[in-house]
Amino acid sequence: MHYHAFDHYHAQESRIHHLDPRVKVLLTIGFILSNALLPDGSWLAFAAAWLLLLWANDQTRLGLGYTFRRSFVALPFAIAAVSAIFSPLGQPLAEWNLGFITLIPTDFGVVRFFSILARSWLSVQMAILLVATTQFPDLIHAFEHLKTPRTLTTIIAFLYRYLFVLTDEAYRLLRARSARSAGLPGKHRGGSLFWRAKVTGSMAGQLFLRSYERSDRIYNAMLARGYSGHIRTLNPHTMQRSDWLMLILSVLLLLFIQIIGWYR
Amino acid sequence: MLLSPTHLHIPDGFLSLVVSLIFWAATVIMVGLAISKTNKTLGEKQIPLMGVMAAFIFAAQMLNFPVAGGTSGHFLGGALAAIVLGPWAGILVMTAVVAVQGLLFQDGGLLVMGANIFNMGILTAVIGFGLYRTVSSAKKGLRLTVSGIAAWLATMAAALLASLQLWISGTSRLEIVVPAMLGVHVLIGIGEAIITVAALAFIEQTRPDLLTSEKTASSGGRSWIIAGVVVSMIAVLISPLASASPDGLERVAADFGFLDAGQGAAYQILPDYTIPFLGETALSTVFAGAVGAFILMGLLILLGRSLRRKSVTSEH
Amino acid sequence: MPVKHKTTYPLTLPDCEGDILQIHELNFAYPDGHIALRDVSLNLCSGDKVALVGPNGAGKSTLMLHINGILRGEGDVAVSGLPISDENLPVIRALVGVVFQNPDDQLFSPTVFDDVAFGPLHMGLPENEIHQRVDEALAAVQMQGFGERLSHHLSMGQKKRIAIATVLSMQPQILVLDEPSAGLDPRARRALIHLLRDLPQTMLISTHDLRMVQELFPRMVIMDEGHIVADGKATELLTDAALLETHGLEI
Amino acid sequence: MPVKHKTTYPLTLPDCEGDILQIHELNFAYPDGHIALRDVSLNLCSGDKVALVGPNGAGKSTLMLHINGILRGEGDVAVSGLPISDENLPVIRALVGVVFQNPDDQLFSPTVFDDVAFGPLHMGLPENEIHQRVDEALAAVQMQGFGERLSHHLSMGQKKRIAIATVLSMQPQILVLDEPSAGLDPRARRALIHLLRDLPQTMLISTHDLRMVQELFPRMVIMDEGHIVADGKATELLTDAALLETHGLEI
Ligand SMILES: Nc1ncnc2c1ncn2[C@@H]1O[C@H](COP(=O)(O)OP(=O)(O)OP(=O)(O)O)[C@@H](O)[C@H]1O
Ligand SMILES: Nc1ncnc2c1ncn2[C@@H]1O[C@H](COP(=O)(O)OP(=O)(O)OP(=O)(O)O)[C@@H](O)[C@H]1O
Ligand SMILES: [Mg+2]
Ligand SMILES: [Mg+2]
Repeated sequence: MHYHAFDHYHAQESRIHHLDPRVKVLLTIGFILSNALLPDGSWLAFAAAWLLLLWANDQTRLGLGYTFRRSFVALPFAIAAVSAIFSPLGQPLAEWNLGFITLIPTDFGVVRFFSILARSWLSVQMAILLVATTQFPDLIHAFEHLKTPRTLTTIIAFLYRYLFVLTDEAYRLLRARSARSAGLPGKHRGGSLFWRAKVTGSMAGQLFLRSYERSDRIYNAMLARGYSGHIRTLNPHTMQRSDWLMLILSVLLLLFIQIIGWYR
Repeated sequence: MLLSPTHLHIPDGFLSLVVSLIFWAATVIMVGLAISKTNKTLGEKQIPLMGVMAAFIFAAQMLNFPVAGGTSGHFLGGALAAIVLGPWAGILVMTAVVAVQGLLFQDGGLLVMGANIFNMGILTAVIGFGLYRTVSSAKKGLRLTVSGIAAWLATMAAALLASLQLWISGTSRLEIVVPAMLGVHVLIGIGEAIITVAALAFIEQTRPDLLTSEKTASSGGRSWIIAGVVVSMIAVLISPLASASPDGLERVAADFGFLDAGQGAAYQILPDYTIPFLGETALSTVFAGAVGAFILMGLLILLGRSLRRKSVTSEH
Repeated sequence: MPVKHKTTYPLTLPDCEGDILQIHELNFAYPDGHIALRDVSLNLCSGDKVALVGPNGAGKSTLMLHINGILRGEGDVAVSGLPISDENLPVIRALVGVVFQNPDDQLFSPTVFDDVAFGPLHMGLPENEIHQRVDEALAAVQMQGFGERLSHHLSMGQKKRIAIATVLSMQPQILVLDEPSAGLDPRARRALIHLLRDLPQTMLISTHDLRMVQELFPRMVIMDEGHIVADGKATELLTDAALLETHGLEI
Repeated sequence: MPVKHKTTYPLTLPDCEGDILQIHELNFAYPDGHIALRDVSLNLCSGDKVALVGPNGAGKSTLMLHINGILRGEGDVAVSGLPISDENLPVIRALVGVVFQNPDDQLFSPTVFDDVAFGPLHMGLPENEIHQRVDEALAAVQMQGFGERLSHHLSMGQKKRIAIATVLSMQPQILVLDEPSAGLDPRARRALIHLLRDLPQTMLISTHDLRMVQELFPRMVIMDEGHIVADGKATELLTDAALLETHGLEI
């Protein structure tokens, strides 16, 4: 039972797929940073950023719908920003009397709200592109070569590897529980809420213990293969000329977007 | 949204750059400390352990059980990780978890990841471990009770800090976001507490050696207690203040003189981006919130230093 | 040794239309599009003991998960005349006891007692009956007195027995066991064979252990690539070397 | 089938004093006080292929973990004349390749390449040699071209092969495999037997699969309750019904 659902990588032959993962990571972060730096209401700049995104999307050959479909993961959080519409800074646009409370949307508030949405929506799509075009192990290598502490990247590599093993295990525990969650006609079934919670907690404990003991065995496996407290890796990536070109080009585009945003 | 599993994972775009960077700084410092601490005191064996434990936190999030009304418990795991693995390892584990949630699943943004790690990994470890440590040599019943309370409080504190960050960033109104987030997390926190307690009870029953105070003692006793209790107190004090009288927070900040002292300077250092749309009052709130974060950071750094001294002396 | 018990066990197939389990043209694909079952039809009669064999990935486990509705494919599955549907599910789970291949997948409670009592508790039985059923189930697998032990600290063979007890305590009419003998040492495997021979329930057991089939099962079903490719008397199928060879089996 | 290869394989024991592995009166107790090894003595000669059998809990895995110093008991263990000690450990780990029973414990890197390269990398080999060794090891288990695959997307049998490749790439002199055939279907098991027969290394393999022993191993060691209770020609020990019976084994 494999949980493929976790892998968002889409194998495809494209220029973006072949780009050095370091470049992709830097550009994604640069893009998100650029969105954060744009002032509220710089619609033209947001539109330019969107064009850049569409272009990148097109290059990946995933189909324009791909990021779009998945881009709504962050949307539910927009509710947190709704209250920005009623910011006291700015001119009132209307007055909604709901009986117990009076809401006054302001021009400033509305601009702010939609700016937050635009930033978030653009940023999340770029992050989606990144993982769709980069195998996760390559992503880890990229962070490693961008000087993320080795301890952390190693933990993340283990996390990724055992994510599949342990979610399978969790899934099988759930399956075992539901297989025996029987009932008889005319009898209350399922026991008390407290009992159900306790069972679930035991399952968490069970899973914990298995994970813990497994880590012991893995450590032994590492020792057996010469591990001595220091993880080494080969660098499977080299920056090509095309990688540098892409990096420089994109940074220029991002600067251009900033100029549009601030001096429109 | 507040009921969705992403309730605490703030996406990109929702926090201002200042807030994002401040919390990145705090997170980087804490994670750096955690790395050097775990390398020094716990040894190489910890790396696979922390990796597998991080995967465990993920997997445990799949185990939910039906609570009333169709919501189901969603497990954060920060307190549990800190209690069982010790606070430093707990922080690293949660950092890996939040990083992968953001990178792989877009569950939480990248620029705001510092804040997400701080809320869900560092704050929960300080509260979870700090409170647990006050009773770590007590009887089983008391220990389990306290760890349940700690898990609940850690969830509440994470929700509170996330709301404050949203407010300071000018994304949400304080009087709306705080009660909404806290209200929802009262329930979610109970799920967290139940799973934490039941999991600890299970471990206690099957492998009591994993919970012996020998390991926890080596990761620093009193300073964690102080940090845990102080941070919990701050959270407990701020919550009613923020939800009952939203102006209260700002007044407190003004009374302490943070506002006057901070305003002018900040104006010059950061002239551009908060000001065009937030104005003076909002900027001052940035400080009110940041001060909380800094107090916390300072405490933790002091703590780290005292720990380091201790471990150096114990090496001889 | 292997032939010792043959005479004590009826090696004829019961003659019925499948009164306890009917599977009719079942098809199933996993969410990733992988087709795991193709037009599977299978009938079981009360008291039948049927072995399900086939190479890794043939679809045996997938088929077994359909019998108590954990997976739901296209086609008809009925247990004791009840078609699988949401409202029948609790009753069907009381009728069908599934034991997974790995006992670690089966046991999720801290103590043996908790685990064996889970099914009866969930069915809402009264407390004294729960205790009685747990005792009986543990006795059936010769694990009396293990109630307070931690499942986690048992040996593999002991865990396997407890896993079987967790479904026996529910007194199901059909036992569905997924590779119960894998990983057991020869002695534990022998004990398992004795246990299965002595249990009266209808059984469907998947295994790679064709010598166990030879010894224990009158009827055998061979699966490969999602199809049922043979269904008949074990004694006959096991002598068909060409058939076994084609499906990667050997005795 | 089982006798097919007997003639191609020398079923005589090499005649030596144990030039590659010497274990002398080894005793070991786990921290909880459980005594797992009692006065174990065992010598292996270059090219020996030795099966280690015995019931669950006999101490087979424990013994194997002593051979590359993961566990350290009381008594003498020497590999290629080097006694196990902290300074010899890196060399000994390069000499002895251990494959654990569960491939998920063995494969800890995200990709197959990373995993197979882990050993050579930590031995400090130059990059081109690492690549060459990985290619060779993958070829030996017939998994060429799997380098970029993710370990968790492989089937059980494929994982087992990769697990073996992770130690082959270190070119150890002794292969120590803990129950390599458990859970494989008959066809995969057959492929494994072929692989092991063709590898030239000295081997110590624990297994519950006595028919594999019969086919593959000239020499067999039986353990029970921490003792070595028999050590000799497999053909002879496997016909000693009383001995097998006493230690819960059967063929
Ligand atoms: N969760 C899943 N998602 C996608 N495909 C799956 C899943 N589980 C199993 N499969 C595939 O379905 C097919 C049937 O799998 P199944 O587990 O039923 O085989 P099996 O006969 O039980 O094999 P084994 O002898 O190894 O237990 C296999 O090809 C397998 O790869
Ligand atoms: N970590 C441990 N702590 C305590 N006792 C242990 C531990 N690991 C194994 N044992 C005990 O040591 C004995 C030998 O265990 P070992 O794993 O070596 O058996 P084995 O021969 O490999 O069995 P199997 O065939 O089941 O793999 C067993 O009785 C077991 O219960
Ligand atoms: Mg199966
Ligand atoms: Mg073993």
